Amino acid sequence: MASYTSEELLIATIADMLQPARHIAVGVLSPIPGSAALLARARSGNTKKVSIIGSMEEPYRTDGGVDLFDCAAQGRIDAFFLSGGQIDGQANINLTGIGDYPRQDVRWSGAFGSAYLYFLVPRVILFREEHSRRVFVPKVDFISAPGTSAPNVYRPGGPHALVTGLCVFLFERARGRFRLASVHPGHSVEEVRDETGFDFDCPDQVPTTRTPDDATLGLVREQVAPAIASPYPAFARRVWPQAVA
Amino acid sequence: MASYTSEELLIATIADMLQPARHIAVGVLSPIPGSAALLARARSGNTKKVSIIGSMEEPYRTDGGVDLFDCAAQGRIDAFFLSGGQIDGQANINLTGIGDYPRQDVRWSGAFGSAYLYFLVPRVILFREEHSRRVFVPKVDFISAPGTSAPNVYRPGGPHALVTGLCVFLFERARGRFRLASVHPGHSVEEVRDETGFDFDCPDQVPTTRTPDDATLGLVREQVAPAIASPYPAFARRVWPQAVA
Amino acid sequence: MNDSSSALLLDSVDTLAARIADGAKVALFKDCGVPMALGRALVRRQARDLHLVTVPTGGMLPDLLIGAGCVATVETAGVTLGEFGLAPRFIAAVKSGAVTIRDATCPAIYAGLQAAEKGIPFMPLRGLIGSDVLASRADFKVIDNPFGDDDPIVCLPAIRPDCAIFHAPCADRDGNVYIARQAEMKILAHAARESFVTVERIVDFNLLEDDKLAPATLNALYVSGIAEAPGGAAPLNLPGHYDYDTDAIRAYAKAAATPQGFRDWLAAHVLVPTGAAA
Amino acid sequence: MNDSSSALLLDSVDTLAARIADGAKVALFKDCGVPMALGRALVRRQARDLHLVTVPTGGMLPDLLIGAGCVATVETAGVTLGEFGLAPRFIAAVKSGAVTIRDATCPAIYAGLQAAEKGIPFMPLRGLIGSDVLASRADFKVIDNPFGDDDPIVCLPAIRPDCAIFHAPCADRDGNVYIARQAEMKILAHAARESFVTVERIVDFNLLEDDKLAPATLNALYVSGIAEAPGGAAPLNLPGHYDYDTDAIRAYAKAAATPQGFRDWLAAHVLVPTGAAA
Repeated sequence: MASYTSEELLIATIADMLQPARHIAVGVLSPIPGSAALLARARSGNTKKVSIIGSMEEPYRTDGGVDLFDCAAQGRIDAFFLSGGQIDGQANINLTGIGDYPRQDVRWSGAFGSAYLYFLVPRVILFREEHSRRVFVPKVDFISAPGTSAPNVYRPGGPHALVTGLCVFLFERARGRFRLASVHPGHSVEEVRDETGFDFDCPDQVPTTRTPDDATLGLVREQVAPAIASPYPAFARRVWPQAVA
Repeated sequence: MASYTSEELLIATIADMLQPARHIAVGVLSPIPGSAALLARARSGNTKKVSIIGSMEEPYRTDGGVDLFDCAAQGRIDAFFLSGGQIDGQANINLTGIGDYPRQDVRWSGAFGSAYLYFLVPRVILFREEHSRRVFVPKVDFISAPGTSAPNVYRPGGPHALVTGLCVFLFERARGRFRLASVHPGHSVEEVRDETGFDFDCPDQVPTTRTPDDATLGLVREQVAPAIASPYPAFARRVWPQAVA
Repeated sequence: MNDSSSALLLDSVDTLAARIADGAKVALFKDCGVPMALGRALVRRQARDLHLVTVPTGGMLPDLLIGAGCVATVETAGVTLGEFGLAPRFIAAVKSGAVTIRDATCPAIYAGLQAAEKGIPFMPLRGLIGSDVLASRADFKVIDNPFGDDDPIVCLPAIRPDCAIFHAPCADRDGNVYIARQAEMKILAHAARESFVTVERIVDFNLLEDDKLAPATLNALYVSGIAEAPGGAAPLNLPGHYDYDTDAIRAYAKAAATPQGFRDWLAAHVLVPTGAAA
Repeated sequence: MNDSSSALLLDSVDTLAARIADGAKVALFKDCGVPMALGRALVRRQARDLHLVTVPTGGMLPDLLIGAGCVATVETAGVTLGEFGLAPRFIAAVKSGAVTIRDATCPAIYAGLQAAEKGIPFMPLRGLIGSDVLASRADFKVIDNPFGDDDPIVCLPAIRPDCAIFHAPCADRDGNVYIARQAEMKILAHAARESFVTVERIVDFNLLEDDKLAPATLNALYVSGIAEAPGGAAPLNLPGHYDYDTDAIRAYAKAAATPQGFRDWLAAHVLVPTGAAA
């Protein structure tokens, strides 16, 4: 089996989760989710549609923000990605800041589309490469977008999984909790516990995250790398120096 | 003074009412109001904007219905025209039909934009050439759009005047009644009373409608006639056989 | 370009018409781009119980579908043949009760579709209060503006058609449709679950890759089926392609004035193989 | 073409900036067409107390205006320099309380503007319930969906800016503005009382008479002033004209990290006559 990079493992892991999606949207500053979406598209014989916010390239360009948000509310976007400066065990995400609002000790950019898309896109995959107690906290300081809602709140969408540099959690909506689904090769359940500030469910046996096979690596390097280089040139050059001119 | 046709009298009369308007919109099947709008525009040195629904010609073309209705609600349309199969003394208009709704004895096309634009455009001019008790009734059978509203109803717009083949009524919003403002040359207050089914206010002395002067007739025949021939070719050919090729 | 998208290109207008189920709520665009050929195909396949939504008004197409017995309900701000007079089959059907009429006002139809486009359950709209249009619509609600003080405002429920149908100048092989100046076709297509489109021709380049055409192009994401139908809006007009055939429309208006005249017109102009139709 | 419209064409970006009053609510477009030259002119004229509405997010332009002391309030779904990092002057001003922050989410900004565009007092929007974004906004209200059964939904008040500002590829002498693929500029222009626009160039034909350009053209009806400003979006991009000047943006990000660095950057790049600016 060919060797792979940590980025390629994450791309392949996320792409597996996108298999049922017909239309995948990708937000800004998301090279690994974007690559995963392109891998899922390549695997589908290019029948999936991928919209990359900010891309100027067909077929990834969107008609603009209004169209994208409307499209999500129409039920025409099946998968999306979110991240957070903080993420807690109820899958609440914080993109706004730390400390007493509004004059917070740490201020980030803001909620962007999260407080909307998290409710409407059926399969939202949380992705944060840094796996630390700084990020994965017992309770976020500011809920930019909540992980769960009361039963009477209109919410066809929500969190499906949390993918990190160490592991994969699946989110169980009925229980409102994460369950450790796999740990990446070279890492351990203990390491995940040490670096995670929130409580999560953990089976007795936690499998190792499936590593990318040769076919997957071929698609990634031959088709995904050149395509993701358009919105993310620096990322593509760093990860695939040979594949990207 | 040059002779004029009845259409030219109506066009000039309506154009006088459009003097304060910066943007005038004209609906479908409205050749005389459309001509009046173009006359008002010509008099302004073409600084007024005129939007003619259905026109394919710049500068009269609209961006489509949504844009036009939004534009009215933004307060960017100052004058518009409505008509009615029936119109009553409270300026209620009926574009829908006569008899018990919905299976009416007489059915017309429908309310079109009246139930909205009548509320939002500050100066709505009602125009109906046929002046008869069939049209001007005590109470319309179906209120497609009401002439007046309760004080708490958001209504920056409403009826300004009713122009007919016999006369001009001005609408007094505070009283919710029409007042006879002028009678066209060759007609009398008695004739207006005989042909009007609703009660209206009438001063002791009713002036004769001002007839178009030479400058006005010149503008109408040289500038308005060729311009209105684009949306209304049959009308223009009938009224100005010389001016329109 | 991809393999699945070309599946959007169907072999005929009749194949397209077969995709529109009896009972479907069908949005009809009123402006340049009325899908007359597709309407005739719906008559040929004897579509039944359609719920027409005219966007926002209608003319010959809803009159034809109503006259041919395809329609159970018509939701409209008005149906008319314009300078050719009232719409005779529409009026006869409303008066007889053969169709259920849901009267609206133009911006209310747009607002209902825009609510569906935005995935919200309703949209507020000014106007309407005190009209019998509002009184006749139990599904329109008046609420107190939550941002006002004693300020009643109408809320309109979302209108989500099962399908939108329209005719456009061209489409590409990926299923993107050039709609030219008819920007409102996007509202229809976004609001409806599916869109079925006829076009003058199929082009061999991707419309979205052309910087001048892209802003007026509907993404294939919203399109469920396309058929090439040259002259597909005739006898109505398509700017830059053909003008109104006023003789043909006048002949329709005259024929449709009576049930027998309408039946004769159908026999001569619709119930004939595709391609031979007026 | 008419006499009054040409009055829309102003002689410089600084003349245009003089039309934007202190205290104005100003909508800033985030995508291709950020009016950087006009922003620099606002700094030069020492604009004060602006209420910025980023549509829906923002980057270098609001950061610059905030850093230069032009801003009292910023209503935004997020301000960031993207791959160049967080927006340093925005963050410093929020943390110090020098500006009032009104956090939103992207579609809430669009919905507020669309409510103003449609002349309705509010627009419903899904999502937001249970977020601290909602909790922080006393002006957002949750009502019971009048068409639902125990279905809470957020209603957002209309956002009506005093003016919208943006940069576009070209305008004609009648004041029509070609906005290319940036269809959302129309929402800004419709929602705002006035629109002030900079363009790469003035063209000598009427844009609305060109069938290919017209669908992507904003009608002069919505435009209050235009100034020619070649490179007016630089160092940001304008597709088909110029790409991002990444060195210049990186230099800004680095300089703006400290108050002194920002002041030096202003002195070098903004407080110089028009034309010499970076």
